[in-house]
Amino acid sequence: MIQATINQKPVTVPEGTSILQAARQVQVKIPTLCHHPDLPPTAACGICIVRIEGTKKMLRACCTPIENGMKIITHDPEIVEVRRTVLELILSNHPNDCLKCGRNQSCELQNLAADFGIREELFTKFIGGIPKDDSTNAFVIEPDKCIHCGRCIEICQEIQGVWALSFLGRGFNSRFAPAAGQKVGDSPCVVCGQCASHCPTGAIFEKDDTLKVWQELQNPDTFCVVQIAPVVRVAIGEAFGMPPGTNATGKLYTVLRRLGFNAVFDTSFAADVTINEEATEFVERFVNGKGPLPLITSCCPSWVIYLEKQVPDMVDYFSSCKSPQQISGLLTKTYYAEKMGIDPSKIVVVSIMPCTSKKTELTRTEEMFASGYQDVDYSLTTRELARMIKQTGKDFVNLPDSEPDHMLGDYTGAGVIFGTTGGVMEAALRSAYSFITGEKLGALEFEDIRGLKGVKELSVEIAGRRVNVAVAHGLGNVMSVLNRVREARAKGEPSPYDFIEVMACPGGCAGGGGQPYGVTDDIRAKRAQGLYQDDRDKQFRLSHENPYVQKLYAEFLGEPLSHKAHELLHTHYVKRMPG
Amino acid sequence: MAALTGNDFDAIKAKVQGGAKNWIKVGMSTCGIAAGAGKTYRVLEDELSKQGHPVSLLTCGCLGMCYAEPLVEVCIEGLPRVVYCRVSEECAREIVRGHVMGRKLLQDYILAMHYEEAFS
Amino acid sequence: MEAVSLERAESIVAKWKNKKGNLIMILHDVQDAFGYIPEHVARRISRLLDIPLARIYEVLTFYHYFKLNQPGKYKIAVCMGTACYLKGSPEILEELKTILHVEEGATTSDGLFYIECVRCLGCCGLAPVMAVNGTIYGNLKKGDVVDIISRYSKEG
Amino acid sequence: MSEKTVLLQDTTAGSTTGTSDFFGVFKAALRESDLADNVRLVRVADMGVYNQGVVMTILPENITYANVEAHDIKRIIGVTLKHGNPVKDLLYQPKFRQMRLVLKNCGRLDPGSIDDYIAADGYRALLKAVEQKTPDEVIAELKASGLRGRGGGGYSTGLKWQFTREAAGELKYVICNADEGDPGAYMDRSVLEGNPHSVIEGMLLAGYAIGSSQGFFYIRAEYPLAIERVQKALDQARERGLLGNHILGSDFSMDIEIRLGAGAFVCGEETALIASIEGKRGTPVPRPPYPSVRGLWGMPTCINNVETLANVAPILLHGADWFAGIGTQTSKGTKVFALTGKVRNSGLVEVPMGTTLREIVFDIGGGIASGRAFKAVQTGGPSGGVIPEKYLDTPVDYDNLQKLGSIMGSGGMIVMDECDCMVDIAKFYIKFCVDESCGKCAPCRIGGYQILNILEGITQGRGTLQDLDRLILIARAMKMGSLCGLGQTAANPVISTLAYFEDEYREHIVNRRCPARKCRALLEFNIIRHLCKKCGLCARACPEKAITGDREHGYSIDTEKCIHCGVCFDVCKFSAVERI
Repeated sequence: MIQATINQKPVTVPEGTSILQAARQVQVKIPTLCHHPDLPPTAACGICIVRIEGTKKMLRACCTPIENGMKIITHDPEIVEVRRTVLELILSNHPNDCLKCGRNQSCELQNLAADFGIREELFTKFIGGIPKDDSTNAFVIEPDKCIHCGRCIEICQEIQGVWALSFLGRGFNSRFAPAAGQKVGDSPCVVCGQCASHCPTGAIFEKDDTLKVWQELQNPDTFCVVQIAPVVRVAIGEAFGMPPGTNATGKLYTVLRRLGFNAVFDTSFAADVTINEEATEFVERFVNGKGPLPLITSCCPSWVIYLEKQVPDMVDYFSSCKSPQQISGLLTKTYYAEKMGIDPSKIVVVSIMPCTSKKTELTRTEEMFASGYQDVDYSLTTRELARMIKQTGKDFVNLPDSEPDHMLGDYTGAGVIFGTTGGVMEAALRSAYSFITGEKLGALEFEDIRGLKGVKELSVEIAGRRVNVAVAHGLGNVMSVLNRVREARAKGEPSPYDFIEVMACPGGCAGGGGQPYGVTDDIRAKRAQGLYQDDRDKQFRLSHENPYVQKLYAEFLGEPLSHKAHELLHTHYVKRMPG
Repeated sequence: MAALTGNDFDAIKAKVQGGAKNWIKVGMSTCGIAAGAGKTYRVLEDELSKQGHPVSLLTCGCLGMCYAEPLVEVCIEGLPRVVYCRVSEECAREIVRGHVMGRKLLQDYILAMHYEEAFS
Repeated sequence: MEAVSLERAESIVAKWKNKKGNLIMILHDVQDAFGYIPEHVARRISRLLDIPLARIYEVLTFYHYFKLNQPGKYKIAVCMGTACYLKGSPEILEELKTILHVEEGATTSDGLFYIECVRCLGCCGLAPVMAVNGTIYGNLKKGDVVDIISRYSKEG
Repeated sequence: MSEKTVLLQDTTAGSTTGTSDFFGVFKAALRESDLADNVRLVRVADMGVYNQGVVMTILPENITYANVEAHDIKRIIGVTLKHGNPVKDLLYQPKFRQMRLVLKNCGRLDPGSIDDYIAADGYRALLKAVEQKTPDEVIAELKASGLRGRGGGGYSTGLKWQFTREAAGELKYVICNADEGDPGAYMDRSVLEGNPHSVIEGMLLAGYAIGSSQGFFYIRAEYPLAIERVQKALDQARERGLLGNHILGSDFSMDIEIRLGAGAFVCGEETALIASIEGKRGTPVPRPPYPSVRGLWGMPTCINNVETLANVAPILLHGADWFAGIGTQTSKGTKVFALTGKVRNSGLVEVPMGTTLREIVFDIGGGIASGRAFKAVQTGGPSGGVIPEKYLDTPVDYDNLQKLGSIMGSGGMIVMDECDCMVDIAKFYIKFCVDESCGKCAPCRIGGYQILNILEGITQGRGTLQDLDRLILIARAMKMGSLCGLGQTAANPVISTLAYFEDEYREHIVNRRCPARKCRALLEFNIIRHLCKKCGLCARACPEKAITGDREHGYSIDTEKCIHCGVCFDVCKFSAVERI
């Protein structure tokens, strides 16, 4: 343990603790700008400076480990002046269009400017005039708003291992952009949106589709249907001051109805359908040898892009089953439309997703139009929905609960844990066990594949055979798993894993790129806990036990992997040559 | 080549020190070359072969007196060792003809620094 | 053309492949071979070394020595070291720009001359200096520039 | 009697012309004394003595006389040339001598010959170390010598080695930092080109001391000749078993390879240099951990500058006491400076620590070349500061320079005269730092750019007095808030010029005048009637047609139209255009 003093008050912290962290012990929150708890300190901004008592030299609190006997001063008039000057310098290189910025009121730079009472411009304004990049349909990059904190690059390169964004050039003219003059849409980008959710300012910001959705809602000729993804229910409350992990499912149904949606569905229902298909697919491959192992989950569209672009030799392992978002949209425009006698061409499906890449999934292949129409018309992030709610002035926290519309709205505990890392695997194993053994698992919860460890492994016995599974989240953790498979393949050995779940974002959808800002591991864990609680509270906790799913198969699809199911619920993947 | 051991050092020293008694060294570092030392070297080479005098023409690094490049150090038995500065083409020829052959020091080209090392 | 350059790039990479700290050395060799780092070569290096293209461009654009475009036949480097600056290299640069009608960091329309400013060629004793394809001209005066340039333009 | 040589120069005139008379007189006197055939009388180009009238050195006695008058010739002939005795009252005691440790063999050895180096006692220190000393003893010797890093930091080399030795790591690396980026400094280039083996020996000794088996030379790509010579030296050393396994028959094995820089000043910073070798952008990362603990590829790494390493072998050969006997209390040994700018003799000088700036600039450098007034000397390059005349008698060492607001730096020493504008100088250095800032951290990236903009304004006549406050504010933020040394010191040239030459800034701002007549936008041009030969050259050269008149009536400048480009001043052959 390290003993030191901060502002003359003693602190005792474990070795390696930064001054920034240690200062919390004495109730000091040193101002920061580039620092993000998810990332190693980049030490880029120079706001968090502190000094050692009695010396001239200043240190950055974010990246300096506190040492035994150190006497730290976190503020004196000179420190505050330097912080303010650095802030004013940063502001001199940042546009003033806060009012129409996507991050207005959620901007970390704006907050600092407010705290420091910046009232006038001390320095000449220099704005680069670098054009926007809106080459993906998920987010827009506005390089002029970049403050060079490096978070987006850190997350894109080190955490996600994607290397779409890079720091180019140097000095005052350095900028973040993809390599070789590419637009981000042509780069290795997987549109996971982690860059946007880690950006402290409005330099990377999801494309806002709320205006289009408002227009659809006021069009008397359309029948607007909404589906909410599992994890949205435990995160949206944060936008209204509720603690992370609070389950707001009932309020969401209510508010969506009050926004004007004609039917409110739950993507968790479609997740149950996905599990029926995917677990059956697994059984086919594992028991009957129809298809290669490992089976790899494919419900995360960023993960799909990543595998197609970066690891094309592995594409055949993918589950061909579509993601819940697409299944929900498809069933709305086929099954539901048929049953309700609604002209599917009039139906507009809007999904509320924790994710930016779901926007790109809408048109991923021609199979996303299997209903004869675009199966899902708009995909909004949790953040966009929160803004829509605020536009209506609805008192979200105090709304009454309500039920979803049936047929495509009722879900099981297995469906809802899709929203966190390990959830898909857990749900699939629950059903696969039943499919293989004809029995129901005694203990439904697989602790080994829960939690935030980057790669989680589990070996379970089903009908006398060991099933080895791996769960990875955060794309940067994937390659180690895939390499083990590759090595075994090269040696002609059986795959070390039979089933692999991958979610692109750290924490899975709980930490999705479209979720409320300010995510930390603590918040990811709380959102996951909210989902696990929902699971425990459910009457049905296995996807194939969902009565509405059973009804769907009985009335419409036949059985999992039936011809019709294949036609409607499955897709294919492309081996793209890496750039 | 066999690896050196401590015993070889003295032999090498003796061999080098017992080497040529008459030599000309041209400073051939970036600064010297920039000031024309390459040309100077070629002229010296050419003139020496014309005159047929057995003088070793050597190269060395920079003496540090960049303002006076190209620098040429001349050692001819019986004459003081001198450093000529700003050795132009003509001066180089004159070094061979006048100094080496004629055994006369050139007027107005000698650089005489008052530290011994440069001349030792 | 591309196939030839890729072949050459592959042999450069092969030479360095198993050495540590090879990326910048490979880029140097590529630039020595082609005069700049062509994009298709950068992509090939990325694949051969199994490092992201983004990493290569991060490096390429950070280090001023590397060029992304083919420079002119004659690379004129004007020294902007302190000694040269004090002794008038800004005027030498201005004169070059006037004579050649080209900005620094750019190549003349005939593809002959490329002007750049460099940090200290290491010949401060001869300040101000400039180098044309490595040949150094020292103790320059504004009037010397025309002569030097015309020597090269005659050769074409 | 034996032959004698008399070297002769009139050091006051600074040219050979003044000596011709004296030469004639002397020659005649020799003939009179019948010595014409025995005494070689030679006019020299440069004696390295300045403003001492006629100076002569008599060889082989190596007696030097200064301020020799015609009437002294008789005595010199009688006492010295005939009998080899000195004429005491004429003797010249050099005020100051260079002392060459690092440069000792530069310009003497053939850098392409390892035998030359060995003959000059090269690799003997290595031999002594591997045969007679433990690594700890080598480190102890270095620590006792008081050698401090010559790259600018001034950190104890021995301690650095000790920390690297003590750090845990299966591999350790030695890096020679030869990325000499300071514009106007080229000591390292000269050593690498002139005596590469001395640096290699230093690296091997470092490797032996810290327990490393792999070294890297990190050399600027802009130094092709240095690269070539180092490569050749490495090849020779490898061939002779001085690199590789069992060096000199011992258990010590080490190899060294070259890695090139690529045009980034910031890579002189240790962590940026490491990133660069690893194939990344050369952006500094926070320290600690220091490279001695976690450096190249995460391993303990010892990074020393070229000049530092060149000092190592002599220390081990001659002992710590010998080295510690040179220099001042806190700064031991010698320092090589690249003395350039407006000085008469620009070049490399090596002097013991503690030599005064005046001795370096005037006694060795010969003072200002043009005969103009000295204004300031700049040390430490872009991280340093200017030192005005009143501090010229300060003995140079790490601490004294810091007290004056400059730094030792790597050894650039630039002399400025009255024609150099201090605002312009500050602008030059800050421009350098703006170009070279890696762009990672905000105070340096934006602060430098803002300072440049403000200085640009001042030199263009758009400055305000508030700008001075802004400069101070930004400079402080950069110093305190930047991550690495480059940013922390980038504003030093601004701070020091403001400290010593604030009047000059104010003159630019308040009176829109540049006292050094450097800032063209602030100059007014005028044609002096009585000097004008009415040739019309200026009028033809003026790009704005601001000069009117004809060959009969003469010419005048329309100040409204004038854009202050100064072409008229440049082209006038009769100095008839004045700058006000």
